[in-house]
Amino acid sequence: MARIRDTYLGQAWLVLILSLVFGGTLAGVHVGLNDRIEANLRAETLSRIPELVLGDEVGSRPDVVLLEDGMEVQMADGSMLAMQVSEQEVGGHQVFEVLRGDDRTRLGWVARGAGQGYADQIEILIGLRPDAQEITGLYVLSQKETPALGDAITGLPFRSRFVGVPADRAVEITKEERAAAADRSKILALTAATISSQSVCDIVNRTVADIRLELGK
Amino acid sequence: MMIVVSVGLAASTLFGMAVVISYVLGWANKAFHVEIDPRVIRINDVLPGAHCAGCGYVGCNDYAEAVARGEAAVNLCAPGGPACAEAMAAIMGVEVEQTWPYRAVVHCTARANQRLLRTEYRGEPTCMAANLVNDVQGCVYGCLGIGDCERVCDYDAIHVVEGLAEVDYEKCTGCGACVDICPRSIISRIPFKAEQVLVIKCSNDDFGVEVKKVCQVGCIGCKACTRFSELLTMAGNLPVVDYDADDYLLADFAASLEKCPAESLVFVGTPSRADLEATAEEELPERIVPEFETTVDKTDWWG
Amino acid sequence: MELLGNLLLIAIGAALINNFVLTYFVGICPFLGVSRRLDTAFGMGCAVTFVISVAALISWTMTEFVLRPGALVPGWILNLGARDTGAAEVDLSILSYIVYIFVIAASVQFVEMYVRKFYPALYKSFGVFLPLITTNCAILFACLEIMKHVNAREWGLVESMVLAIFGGVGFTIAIVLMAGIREELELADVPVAFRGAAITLVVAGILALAFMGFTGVGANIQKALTGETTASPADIRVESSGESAP
Amino acid sequence: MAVDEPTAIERLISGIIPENPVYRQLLGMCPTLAVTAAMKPAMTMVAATAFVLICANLITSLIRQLLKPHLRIVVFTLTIATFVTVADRFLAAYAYPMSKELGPYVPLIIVNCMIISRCEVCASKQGVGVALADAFGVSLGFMLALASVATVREILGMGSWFGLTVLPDGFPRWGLMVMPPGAFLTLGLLLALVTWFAHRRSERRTAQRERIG
Repeated sequence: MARIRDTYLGQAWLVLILSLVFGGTLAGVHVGLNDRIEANLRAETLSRIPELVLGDEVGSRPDVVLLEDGMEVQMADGSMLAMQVSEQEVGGHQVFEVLRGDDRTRLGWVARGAGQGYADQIEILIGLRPDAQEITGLYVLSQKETPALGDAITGLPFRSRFVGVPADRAVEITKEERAAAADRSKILALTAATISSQSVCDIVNRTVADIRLELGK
Repeated sequence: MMIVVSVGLAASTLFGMAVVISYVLGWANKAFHVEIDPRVIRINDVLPGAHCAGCGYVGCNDYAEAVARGEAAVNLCAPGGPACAEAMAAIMGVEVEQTWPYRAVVHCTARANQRLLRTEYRGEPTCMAANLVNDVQGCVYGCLGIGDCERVCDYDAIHVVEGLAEVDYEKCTGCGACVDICPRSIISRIPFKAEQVLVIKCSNDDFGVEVKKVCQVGCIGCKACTRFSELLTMAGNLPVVDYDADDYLLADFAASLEKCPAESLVFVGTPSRADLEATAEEELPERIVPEFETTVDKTDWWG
Repeated sequence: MELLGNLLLIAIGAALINNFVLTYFVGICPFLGVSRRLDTAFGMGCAVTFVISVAALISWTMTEFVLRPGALVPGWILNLGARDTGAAEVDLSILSYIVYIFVIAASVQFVEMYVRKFYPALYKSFGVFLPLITTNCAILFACLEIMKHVNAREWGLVESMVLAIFGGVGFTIAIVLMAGIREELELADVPVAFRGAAITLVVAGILALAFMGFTGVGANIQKALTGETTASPADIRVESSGESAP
Repeated sequence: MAVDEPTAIERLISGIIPENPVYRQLLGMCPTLAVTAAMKPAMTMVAATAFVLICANLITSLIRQLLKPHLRIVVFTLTIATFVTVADRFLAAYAYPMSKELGPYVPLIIVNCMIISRCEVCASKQGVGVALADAFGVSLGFMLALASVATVREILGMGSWFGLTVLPDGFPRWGLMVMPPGAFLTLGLLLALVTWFAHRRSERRTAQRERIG
């Protein structure tokens, strides 16, 4: 017994036992909590879909009940609408096809897009009409823009400027109020955050350009 | 079933990694083993660990290694004092020779009013900065009195009194912090063989009339003191005391003292009994402690 | 050209734009503690850069082959051991934090023993920094960044090493700059309350302000490199008018 | 064993103000700067750190006899890393938005110098009771420090506190406070304030002692 004690491993027996015990406990925690974390990840994107696709019929931040393969959304007029969501990979973007629960008619599309913002990557979700001709909503998943200036892109005022914008023409940034009002494709830039607004428009253009052709069919 | 597999797999992966790493570290511990003299560790424990470099080494660890190698004397640690020297001697099994504590001495004796050609200095209130300005005061050797040494001293043993740095010998441990910080390096560390030690309190190396132009009490380099005691020798225009001479304790400097026209040849150290009685009746000035007013004053903003 | 451009972006990103110390706040303890003198600061910077590269190398290999969901080794062991379970993709990423810190602590100890044995002079000058590095957040942060990108299957070994080395370089730049400033501070008349860490933090704040100037650089380099200007409206319109009929 | 080991109560009290981990011992600076952009992430970080610190102190003081000097640090890091992973997974499962916002700073608790120093200074030398008291004290101290920095930064930066708007809309939001330079400046100034108070108190105390003495 003494001989083992002074070998290299013998001295470090405490480390070995601890690593065994901790490895086991961690795996236990992992098994216990993993699916809950998976659900959280999925929920974050799915819970945004109704708002993006149905726009003001549902109102901002509706309460969504996530079911096994789809979800139930409380409409603005109080009725509950069941929806199915199928996930696809189109043009290099993760795209969700949103179908009505009962007659499986297509309510719209939601696509995930990402690109270089002013400071770091920006990740967004874009809602499109069933025929993918018009943008019905926009939501910023993650961004690290300058706080108090760039991070206004997550605010509702800026996002609602994209609703109803035609998808066949590129979106541009303007500084004047009048130009934005006149042409739907011109988005009024955020004051003192033009680069962030421009980055969001670039991402929207690139994502829409990638997926519009397939979705249109 | 799935749980058992993943728990087993995770535990075994970590266990495998721990085995590999502890094997490698164990082997490295053996292969790269640098024998450190056990005495160094014990000496390090004895040393105060102030890293003051009073012993002339970069830190306590270097001094401990030097002592273990036998290169350094056991008594160089000033903050540690005699207790630490004995302990180290015990570790090294070496006899401690008679040692004297080192103390700091300021080689300038002129108060602010005794220094001539002074101009009002309103720059950075540190000696280091004031030293860069050339005509702050006539004497380019003497004390500037702005108190860099006072701020650096950890033992509160040196204070600027009326513009001149004064050492409080009860508290001074001779750690040498003030010696390094003084931009004019007029503070030196001298072995105090007795309670009181003769010191030349001036560092003005000019001769005669130039000294008189800039200072009322500076040493004019007249060599009078060296004629009355062979322990005093001239180096340039300033006398130097030979402390290491074995008959230093018996030497009588009374004659040199009384012949010295300036006030720079003086005894320094803890006041002897005679001095205490001489000033016993004088009542002490009431000690006023600065009540803390505002942060502005704390920054000792000048003028 | 694409790989090189990407590497350049990561390098400049780690060293200047998202400087480890001034933007991500990692490695503050040594940054405040060791930046008193220039040479010790530079020594600390080099030590951190060296250890960060060693740790990144080992942690990339561990992530790529063991910890990544669906990595080779656990799948291989599983098929070997329990063929019938046909278990779903095995995911050991839970172990990543403990593996990284284990690797860092072990590599720092190994490097310290190695340097003490073969380069005593070098050990005397910056050996004291090595134990300090084990609890340095910058190293673990680099490993976490690498894990995030490797799990998302974006980075290989080269990108990870570039991030690690230039992260270390960024750390060295920050700590040497700070050491230079703090040596000037010795001469300045710092109010009592601010002496020590407080003035260092305030100065670091101003330094971070300066480094914030780099934020836009990343986006512009990306544009310059990939030659893609903003998706110009012209090419979109051409494409859509070409086939307007469904 | 040093004769005058501080008792549990002394450890608890000293952890909060006198030996506050952030303001007095200058430990745990990385999280203090990184997560205090708003109160909610700051308090979540404090909860996670407290959980890890208490468990780590508990385990370390339980196994302190078996510790070998040269393996001490490796054992500490292993225990801390395990509890941090557990905390991180719990956060991801039960408070997902918070975990997303804290991002890489939850695993960085492992190299938080505060925890390792508490393990080394207190837990590896004293009994479980004292170790737990010390952990509570230091966690409270850490909470105070983070709360102070987060309050200043959130109110000035976002005009809100814990998410509830505090300042009227007219008040301009000082974006810099939420960004890294704001963190450095706020902590630097608060640290100076604390040092000034401590300096004043000790100054007044020595002045009193002088007058009495």
